[in-house]
Amino acid sequence: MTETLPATGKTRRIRLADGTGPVLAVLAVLLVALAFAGPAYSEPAGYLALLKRAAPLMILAIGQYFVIVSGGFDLSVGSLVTAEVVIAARLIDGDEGATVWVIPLLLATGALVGLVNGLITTRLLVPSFIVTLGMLLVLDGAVFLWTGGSPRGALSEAFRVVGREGFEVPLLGAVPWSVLLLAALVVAAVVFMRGGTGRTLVAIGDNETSVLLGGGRVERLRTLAFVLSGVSAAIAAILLGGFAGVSAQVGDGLEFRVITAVVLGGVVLGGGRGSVVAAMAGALTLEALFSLLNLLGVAGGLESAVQGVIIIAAVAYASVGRIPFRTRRST
Amino acid sequence: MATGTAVAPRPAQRLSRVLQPTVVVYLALVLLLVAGSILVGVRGGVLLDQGGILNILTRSTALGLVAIGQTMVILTGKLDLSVAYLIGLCSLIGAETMAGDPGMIVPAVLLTLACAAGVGLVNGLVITKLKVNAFIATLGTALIIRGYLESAYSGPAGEVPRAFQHLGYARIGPIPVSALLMVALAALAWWYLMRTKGGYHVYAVGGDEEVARFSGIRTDRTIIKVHVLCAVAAGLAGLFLASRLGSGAPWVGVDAGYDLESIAAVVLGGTLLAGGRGGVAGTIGGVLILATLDTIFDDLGVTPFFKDVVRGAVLIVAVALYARRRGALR
Amino acid sequence: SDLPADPGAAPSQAPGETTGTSEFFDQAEYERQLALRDATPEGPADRPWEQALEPELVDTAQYRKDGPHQICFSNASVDNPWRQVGYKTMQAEADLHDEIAEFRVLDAEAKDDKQISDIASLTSQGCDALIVSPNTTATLTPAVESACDSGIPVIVFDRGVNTDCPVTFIHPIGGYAFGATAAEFLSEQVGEGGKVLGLRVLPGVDVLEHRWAAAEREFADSGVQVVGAEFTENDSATAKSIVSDYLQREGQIDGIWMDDGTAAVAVLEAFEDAGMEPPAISGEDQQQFLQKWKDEGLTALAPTYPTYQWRTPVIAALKILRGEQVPKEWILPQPVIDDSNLDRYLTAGMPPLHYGLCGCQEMPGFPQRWQ
Amino acid sequence: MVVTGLTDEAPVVRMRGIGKQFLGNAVLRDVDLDLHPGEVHALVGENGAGKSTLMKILAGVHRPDSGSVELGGSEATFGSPREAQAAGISIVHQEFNLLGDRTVAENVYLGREPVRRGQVDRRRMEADTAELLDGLGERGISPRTPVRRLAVAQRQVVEIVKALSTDARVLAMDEPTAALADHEVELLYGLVKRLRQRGIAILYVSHRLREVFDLSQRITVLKDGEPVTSTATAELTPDQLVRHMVGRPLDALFPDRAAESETGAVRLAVRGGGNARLAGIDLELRAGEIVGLAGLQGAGRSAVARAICGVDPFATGTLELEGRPVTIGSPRSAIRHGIAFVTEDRKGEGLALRQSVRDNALLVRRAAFGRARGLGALDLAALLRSVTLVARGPGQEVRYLSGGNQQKVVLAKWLAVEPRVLVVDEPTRGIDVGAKKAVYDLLRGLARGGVAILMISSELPELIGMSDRVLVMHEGRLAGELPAGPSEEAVMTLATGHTTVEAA
Ligand SMILES: Nc1ncnc2c1ncn2[C@@H]1O[C@H](COP(=O)(O)OP(=O)(O)OP(=O)(O)O)[C@@H](O)[C@H]1O
Ligand SMILES: Nc1ncnc2c1ncn2[C@@H]1O[C@H](COP(=O)(O)OP(=O)(O)OP(=O)(O)O)[C@@H](O)[C@H]1O
Ligand SMILES: [Mg+2]
Ligand SMILES: [Mg+2]
Repeated sequence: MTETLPATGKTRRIRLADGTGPVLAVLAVLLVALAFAGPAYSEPAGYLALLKRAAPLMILAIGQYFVIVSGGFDLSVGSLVTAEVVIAARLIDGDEGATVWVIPLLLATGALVGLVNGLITTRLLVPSFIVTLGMLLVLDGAVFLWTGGSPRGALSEAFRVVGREGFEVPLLGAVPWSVLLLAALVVAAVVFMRGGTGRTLVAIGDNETSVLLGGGRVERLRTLAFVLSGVSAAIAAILLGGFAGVSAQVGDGLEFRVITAVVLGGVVLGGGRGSVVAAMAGALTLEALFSLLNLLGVAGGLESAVQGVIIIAAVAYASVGRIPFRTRRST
Repeated sequence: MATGTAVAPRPAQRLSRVLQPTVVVYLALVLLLVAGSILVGVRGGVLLDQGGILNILTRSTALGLVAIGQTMVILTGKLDLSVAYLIGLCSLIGAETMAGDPGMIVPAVLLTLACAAGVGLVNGLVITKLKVNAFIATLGTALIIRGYLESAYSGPAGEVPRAFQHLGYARIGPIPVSALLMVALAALAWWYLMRTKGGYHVYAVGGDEEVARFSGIRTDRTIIKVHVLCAVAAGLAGLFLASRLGSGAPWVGVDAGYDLESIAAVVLGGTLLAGGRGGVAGTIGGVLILATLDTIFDDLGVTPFFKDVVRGAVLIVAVALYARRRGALR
Repeated sequence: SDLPADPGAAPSQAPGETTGTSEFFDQAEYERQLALRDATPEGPADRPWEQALEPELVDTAQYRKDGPHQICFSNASVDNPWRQVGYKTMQAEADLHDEIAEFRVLDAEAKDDKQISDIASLTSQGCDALIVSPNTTATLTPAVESACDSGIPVIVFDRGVNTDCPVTFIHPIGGYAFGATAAEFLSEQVGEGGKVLGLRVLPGVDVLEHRWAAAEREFADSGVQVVGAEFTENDSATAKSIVSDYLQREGQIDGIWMDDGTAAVAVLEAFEDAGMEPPAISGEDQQQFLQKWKDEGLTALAPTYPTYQWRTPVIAALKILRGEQVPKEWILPQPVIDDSNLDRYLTAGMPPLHYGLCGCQEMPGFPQRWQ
Repeated sequence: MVVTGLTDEAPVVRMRGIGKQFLGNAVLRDVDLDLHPGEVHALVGENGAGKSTLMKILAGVHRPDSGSVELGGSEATFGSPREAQAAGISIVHQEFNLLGDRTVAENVYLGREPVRRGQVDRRRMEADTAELLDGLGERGISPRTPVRRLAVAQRQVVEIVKALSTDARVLAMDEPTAALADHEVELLYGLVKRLRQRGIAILYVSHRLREVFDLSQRITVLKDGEPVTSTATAELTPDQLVRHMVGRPLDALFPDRAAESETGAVRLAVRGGGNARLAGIDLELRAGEIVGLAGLQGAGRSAVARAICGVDPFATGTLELEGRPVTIGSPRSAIRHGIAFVTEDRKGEGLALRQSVRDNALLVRRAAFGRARGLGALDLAALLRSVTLVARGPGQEVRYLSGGNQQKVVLAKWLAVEPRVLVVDEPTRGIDVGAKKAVYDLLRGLARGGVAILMISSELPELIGMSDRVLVMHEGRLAGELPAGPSEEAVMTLATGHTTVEAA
């Protein structure tokens, strides 16, 4: 009883499984169900297509994870995605050459919106729910004020490559670029969260004061989380715009979908708990669920009802089921 | 012995009383009305003529009703994202039950409110018993109601009798009767929150749920209660809208964005999103500010896109001001 | 009370619908619309927005008034590109007329309740004529009625109201004609047993419901297999995903029926991305669709719901104020774009979601004002 | 309820065979405990022994896994705090249980607001609260003040008043004096005596053995969740008690002071420091010495600590580190200058409760230095051993640790950055004797290693026992300095402002 266990890898594995377990189980069930429901899912191509479709939401989930785990909300990502696509179309206006500078500009815009969200949240002490709700309204209005009501211009082919096309890989077939990009971002996010900055971000979500008194730059880190979320929205916009072209509706409802995804992944609203892998698994789960419902021919109305039941059930299972789950594990 | 531990000085306390968010909200409203009158006047119009007042008050009614309920929920530190769909659902239940028959008004109102209370009860139970975060729980309920509305309705349905439409249209001078009823409900909610034990417990749960529970408050019950009250308020908003529209309309709440807008109004009214501080009086001020802004913009012929930008900015700036004041007082 | 007078037993004049959850199908109206497609419009051939099909003129001498006028407009919203293009065209139309001293607009932002108060406040503000584009048919009827009661001429366009009190109700032929035209074209292209996917926007909007109701009928009659009807909420990404799913599930789709062409390009891309030939497709007159059609020589058709109908209410208002006769129900022709007239509606350099049938090509400020 | 304070009376609470597990670990095993009317029953034991858990079972916060609770002879295992309260059990919890935004009166009557004609009777509530506060000798607290404005000690008083206001038959107090200074403890003594006379049974948890002997009639010692002994206080000596608690006799509690030769050059010096709460602060800390900072509640001790550590920095005056003037405007700059700060509120300011022991221990390193810049490699296991942490492993979430062990984690996270100046505010608040000794040894060890330490404590014996010099504060100013081992009277005289020169 009076011994402290040495720091071994064993306990770390248990910790990871703790948050990730339920969502991974649900995901596995869904993937198997997909294989039974649709012939396309008997080969890698089907799953690659699923990943391609899920990539924007998963990338948004990474960004949203940073914000949620540090104790905030980002409701502005949906309208930011729309704004980015509309901006890209107007600036590129079909000119292939413009792609080169528009993409960095979009990333910078995402970062800037995140920076504003972050600065208002941390400096002016406005709850992020309100800041990003306000930002949602501002972006919604501003971008159409700028374009005069509906999208203008067109995206270039080069811009659309990442969201739309793929490259050939033996055995797997055509691997979408977006899946490759997703993989790179996943690795980057995991590495980031294992590092000191990532752990400090989680600690901020748990107890901001303790990090502040511990010498952490709380405001800067929380702002960073919003910036990363903004950048993730920019990347998601590049993928979505690439996938389906210009539209004034691309981002509609994304903010709630991505928060649902992150929570489905076991990340606790309010911060301090949850892993980035689980958040992404939550996003993939949600997309797999939509695909399955579609394959089963479940119609519109039922689809949202099923979604509603599932998110409640998943979160209920995670919070009510947590204690028995852990007891079993430790005995 | 305890002379060293002086209580905070009196003047500061009095100042803080005066500068309470509620007072600030109404000051801002007055400023807005003055500025708006000037702007509209420059353009040759009158903001606060009979039509203007009527407009502001009519616009405030539905949002005000929802926001009263939302205030109680937010005071406990939760949120209700299901109100928008619930309003649509309630307008349909009301209008379909009435089906144009004046004799069915009372049963229809009761049935609607009972259904609304049922939804609130489900929200409350999911939050307290299944321990689902309120954001997710009410988002889930919203999706379920939406699913039902999508599959069961393809447009407005039901018909309210003319007698019931008077609720939406009757007025005394420039004051709509429905707005008076909304204010009466606000007064009732204010009394409940400020004067009764139940209201005290709402603030306690919002201040710190654990502390409230350790102090012997049935926190679950309080949370369920506010969700039921909020849903009933949304039900009233649905009935009011049904009386305005003459029928039930599935998307009437969603199109108006009453979920996020009611939260915005509550927060604009100085209630802390985290719960435990604020009140209905401020909320009504917040609702009036939003409606006044809308009316001023209409009179100025501003595009809806610009309105959104301003609404967003006003929301952020207002809450930033409250936060600043609170920081200064601490 | 501001409660409008009892509508009594006034028969509905709007095409088809009365309130209710019932099927959006009205046999008589359906047949009427199909017949109207072949009727010859009256009026100037080069100005279809001034033409009318089978007009039944009414006298408006009672509204006669000397200018300059204040014309008021209660708009449902400008929340989609169709309404944007239309609204711009309407403003341009208003600018054309010196008799219009002021064109006052209130935008209801898609809120029925707000539009009710908008109409009430416009009514009380000394407008000489009131134009209404209702957000929802059933729920705005009482408000329009009370506007009529105030004595000013009321003009309704696009979606209707369930009352005949407006001086004129302006609309193109309607959803049944739209849906049936597209479905006939597709049936012809895919043949009996061919697979068609229906892509719809939203449930519950009457005009859109009529389109699908007519199409369903046509497909059933000609033995076309409808593999599904999905709602896209006008989102290209959703539409593209849905089509990809269907391509996976069905292996092949011969025709795409759409009740809104916004996502047509994304839908075609789903076929491209799957390495398939583009199907026969019915879209709308959006620039990007027309452009792709022309560039790739698609098998396509675009029945339209012309945006030029936004010009007509202003014209009608002025006619009424001059005491000229107007059709009680002003049915505008509803042109169909096919390979033969594609070039006429395609103007290079317009935004992707510009509508070719804006009727604005000759207006001052074209094309900058619409870009 | 007229009962004489006799111990042979039937017990009002009877706990039998109580067992409780958390996450599969037995925290309580087969605990029996009787509470008699009019008796103070002390419950003592090391950190994590299960005292708070037992109390929470009595309060209806936790349900026991086995065993039974009887109240007044009938079975009463409570499902919620409300039921326990209704049955006449009242608790002063170890952690604060107050709402910052509500007034003192509202907090005191939380959940039991008096109602008159459907409305809460605010006037009565406030009058009754004022009366209760008076009874405790607290005249500085207005019933209408929001609790957020009160200092820590005042909050503790409100917490006690809240428990008293219920007219309970049984009052359980979990370290009620942890945040109180000695003179306030005296007031509490008086109060407890009066309650005894009213026939109330009191369960009293404290790590301050002097209180235990002063107040209790019976002592139960818990060790690792099991009762070791339950004896009349009169039959125990402090040494025996300590032996029961830690399982071995403790030699001298306080380590030897620093020898003259061990104190080095001035490490940190403040000259004329002042801010909103402080004025004219002049102090020096030398390498290798422990300087005590004494004073009454609210005298500004914590304010000095917070100013030095950049939390609420000095607005005037200069601060020198090793002879060089430095500007410290934030905790970050303080830490990067080698200044560490163990705050008094470990839950609110010290720990990220839902993170693991490991993440908390590394928190400052990561937050202030990023990739361990300029710091040596860290042996986490050794670090945790050095603070004698009892935990299931470095992966355990800190919120599941007992209060004392949490405090050790706080110390660990600061030791991880190898500070050269250590400011400790109430470092032993709420920790057991054994752990206290460990902390004392640790602090002294650090001082020997050349760290300059400023120690704040409200426990005068501890402060006197540990310090090489004692600075005394009065109303935001330094009232004087005393050499090693001053008498308590000398400290108190300065602290109450009787012989102040500056503060005239
Ligand atoms: N809610 C909980 N979940 C899991 N473990 C807990 C919980 N509460 C307490 N424990 C564990 O139970 C043991 C006893 O804790 P408790 O708080 O009762 O100790 P204590 O005797 O009050 O210690 P201290 O003197 O430090 O306050 C500790 O090991 C603690 O980690
Ligand atoms: N009269 C007061 N007004 C406002 N804040 C106060 C007052 N007294 C104390 N505080 C706050 O309470 C905290 C503790 O007060 P302070 O540092 O003066 O007391 P202390 O002597 O350290 O007492 P403690 O033993 O509680 O630490 C500080 O953060 C201070 O800001
Ligand atoms: Mg304890
Ligand atoms: Mg202190």
